[in-house]
Amino acid sequence: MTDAADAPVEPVASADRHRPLIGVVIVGAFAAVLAIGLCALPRERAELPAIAREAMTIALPQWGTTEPVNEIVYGSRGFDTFGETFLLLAAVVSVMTLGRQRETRNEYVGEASAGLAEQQRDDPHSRTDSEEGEARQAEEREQDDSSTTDQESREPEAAPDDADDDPLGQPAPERAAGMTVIVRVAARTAAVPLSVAAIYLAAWGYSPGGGFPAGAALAGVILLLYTALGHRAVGKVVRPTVLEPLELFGAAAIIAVGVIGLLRRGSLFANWVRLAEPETIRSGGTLQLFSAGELIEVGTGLTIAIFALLGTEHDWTPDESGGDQSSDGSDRSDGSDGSDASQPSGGHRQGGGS
Amino acid sequence: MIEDIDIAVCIAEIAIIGVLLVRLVRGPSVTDRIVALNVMSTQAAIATMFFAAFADRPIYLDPAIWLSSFSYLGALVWARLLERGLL
Amino acid sequence: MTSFWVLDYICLAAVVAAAVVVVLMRNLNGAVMALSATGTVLTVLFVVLGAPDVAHSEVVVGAIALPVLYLIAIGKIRTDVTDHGELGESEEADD
Amino acid sequence: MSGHAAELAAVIVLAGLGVAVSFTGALGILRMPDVYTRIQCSSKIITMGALPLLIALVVAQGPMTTYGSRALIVAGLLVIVNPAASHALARAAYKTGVPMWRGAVADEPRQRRNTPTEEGKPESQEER
Amino acid sequence: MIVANYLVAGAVLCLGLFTVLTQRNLIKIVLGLSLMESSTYLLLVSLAYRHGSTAPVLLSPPKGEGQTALAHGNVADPVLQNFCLTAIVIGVAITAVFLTVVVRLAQHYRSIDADDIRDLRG
Repeated sequence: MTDAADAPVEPVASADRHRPLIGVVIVGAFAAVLAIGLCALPRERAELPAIAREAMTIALPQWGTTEPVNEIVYGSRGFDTFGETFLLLAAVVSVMTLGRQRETRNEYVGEASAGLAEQQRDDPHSRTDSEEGEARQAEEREQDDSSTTDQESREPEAAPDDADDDPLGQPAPERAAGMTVIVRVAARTAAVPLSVAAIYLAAWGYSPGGGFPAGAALAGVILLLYTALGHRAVGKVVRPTVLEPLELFGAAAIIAVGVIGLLRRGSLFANWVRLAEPETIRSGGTLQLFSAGELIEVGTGLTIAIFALLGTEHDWTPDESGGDQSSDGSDRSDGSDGSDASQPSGGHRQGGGS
Repeated sequence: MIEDIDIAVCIAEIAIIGVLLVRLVRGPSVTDRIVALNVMSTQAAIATMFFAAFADRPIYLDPAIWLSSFSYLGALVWARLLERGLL
Repeated sequence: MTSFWVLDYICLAAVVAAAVVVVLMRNLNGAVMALSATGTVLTVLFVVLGAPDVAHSEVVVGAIALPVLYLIAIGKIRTDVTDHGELGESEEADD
Repeated sequence: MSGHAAELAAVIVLAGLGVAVSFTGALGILRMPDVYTRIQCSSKIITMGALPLLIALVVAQGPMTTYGSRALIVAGLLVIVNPAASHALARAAYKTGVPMWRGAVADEPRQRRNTPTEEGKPESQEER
Repeated sequence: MIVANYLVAGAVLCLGLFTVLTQRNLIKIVLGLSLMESSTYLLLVSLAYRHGSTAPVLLSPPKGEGQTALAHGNVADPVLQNFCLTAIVIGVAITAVFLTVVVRLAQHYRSIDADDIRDLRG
């Protein structure tokens, strides 16, 4: 344990041996031009542009909000935000399209290990699993030179719910779905105020915040729960049949807000709600509706993107040994000790990958 | 006087972030770097709060909540990656 | 007002230092963490420059979304090339 | 006036303590020899560095203001989340075999694994 | 004074560009693009700053000013901050797409070296 060679191998970028000279020349020329341009920009003593002053002055009387940035984002320049939101939607769609598998799938992550128990129950003589279990056990026995008496009861059962009973001395790849009890309790405790703060960020539209940071923070809270509790805790929410309709609902809500403004007030994203008292939740008219739509859109979109990227099983064609795509490969066989997961870099390329 | 203390604490915290960057660069393992990053974000949160007190705008306080909590979430994600392969 | 500019410049120095670390570090995990550090310092700088909305978005993106995306990508790729020894990394392991 | 002066003195003392402890903790993170001791230094920064600074903010601005409530929220979040993150990081570092410092005198899980108990099987129930 | 912010934004942009031009690792290239995005945010927010200005938010103005006074007072430029928000959202979206493409490329070619990916080379 005191040997430095025991340290885990971290992924490292390959050394660059060529092109730094050309890079320096090109970047230097670009930097010179850029510096001249940047020095000609207006400094801090310049007058505020008329459009900015206009936005500051109309925010309170016309939109009833004390937050001119939100007024610009969701009101005056609402069409811009509309385009940005749908660019995010397009990005999410492309991530999902790139990350999808050939077979039909129901969840983003963890279906292989979640189905392990069911498979054991239905088909107790499933050969691949027992063989694999034996092989894994033998490998563990080889690596662990301590006595191996009561290890056979551990392997064939499904992954445990949490890591509390996992002995600390074991090397890295761990089978439990959740982390230890300290992490789980802290995550459960912290998730509540963080969700409340995320909702506050979007609902209190008259203070800084808005739909995008709130949605991203909600996605972060979901990720926190997944990290600490495992895929079974968030499996009810993080699945395509729930998230994708929600995302489309958010997009439809944004379009509806804009089109109703066009129909009733004559311009896209005009305010068609009666203004409420400033510094209340309902102040700001359609700004709050747009913000809520963006909250749903961004929260579900980022969650879908992260979990779709996470659930991307490797698509390279199987080696001659085969069978590395059948089991829970993406969950824990790609262990972090680096020895069993290292690919030959730039080696034999095989066709038909995607 | 209070304003001077506020901005001084703010500057000191950013200087501590600079010290921690060295550990982030040198840390031989992932864990060293992530510890340095956590402490950096905590210092950034406190700097933000003291700058809010300096500028007398309470609306600057809210980013501190996210700064102080989300970096630790990143630490949990990293620990999960180290413990069980790919998340 | 001078103290304000001192704060501004020290934040800028931290941003530049973290960006240089992102460029020079060959360890990918370390580079991603340096990018996250850039986002953290930029958050403080945005608050200092009077943009709390942008600071909200930047902290959420820089502390969670980007590192997690990069982390997942690095974990998926896993081309393990043992190449320590830049920026004084290897000498640290046993002192 | 004296109340104001006392408040100012308390703020100065608390802020000085917090900044000093934060700085020494950062130096500890820089100078400590291995991961586990560095994690311990980070915990010190939270408990003795960040919390006095937040208390100083509360004292300076008053507890019933926006500042006080946000400072309490941040303090609570730090106290909840930081030990969990430290625990998870230390555990992950140990499981991936990050080496300890050469001068470390105790490695309890390893010792317990290498010295079997009287049933002849390794003791396997310890945690953290 | 604020010109230092502009120059730092330019320097970070050049660092990102240098990474994109000289590195061969695909992840490092995406990291360079993220750095360039960050420099854009810094430039936009610095452009929005005015001397001694405060945030363009009328809620709880600093002492001595009312809400309407602040609306005509010394504030940062809210329109440029809006641009910056848009840039952040688009930045995270394209980073997600880039990383997915990189993962798929690495899985297909079994390498993340940009020089090994030569199927589209003329």
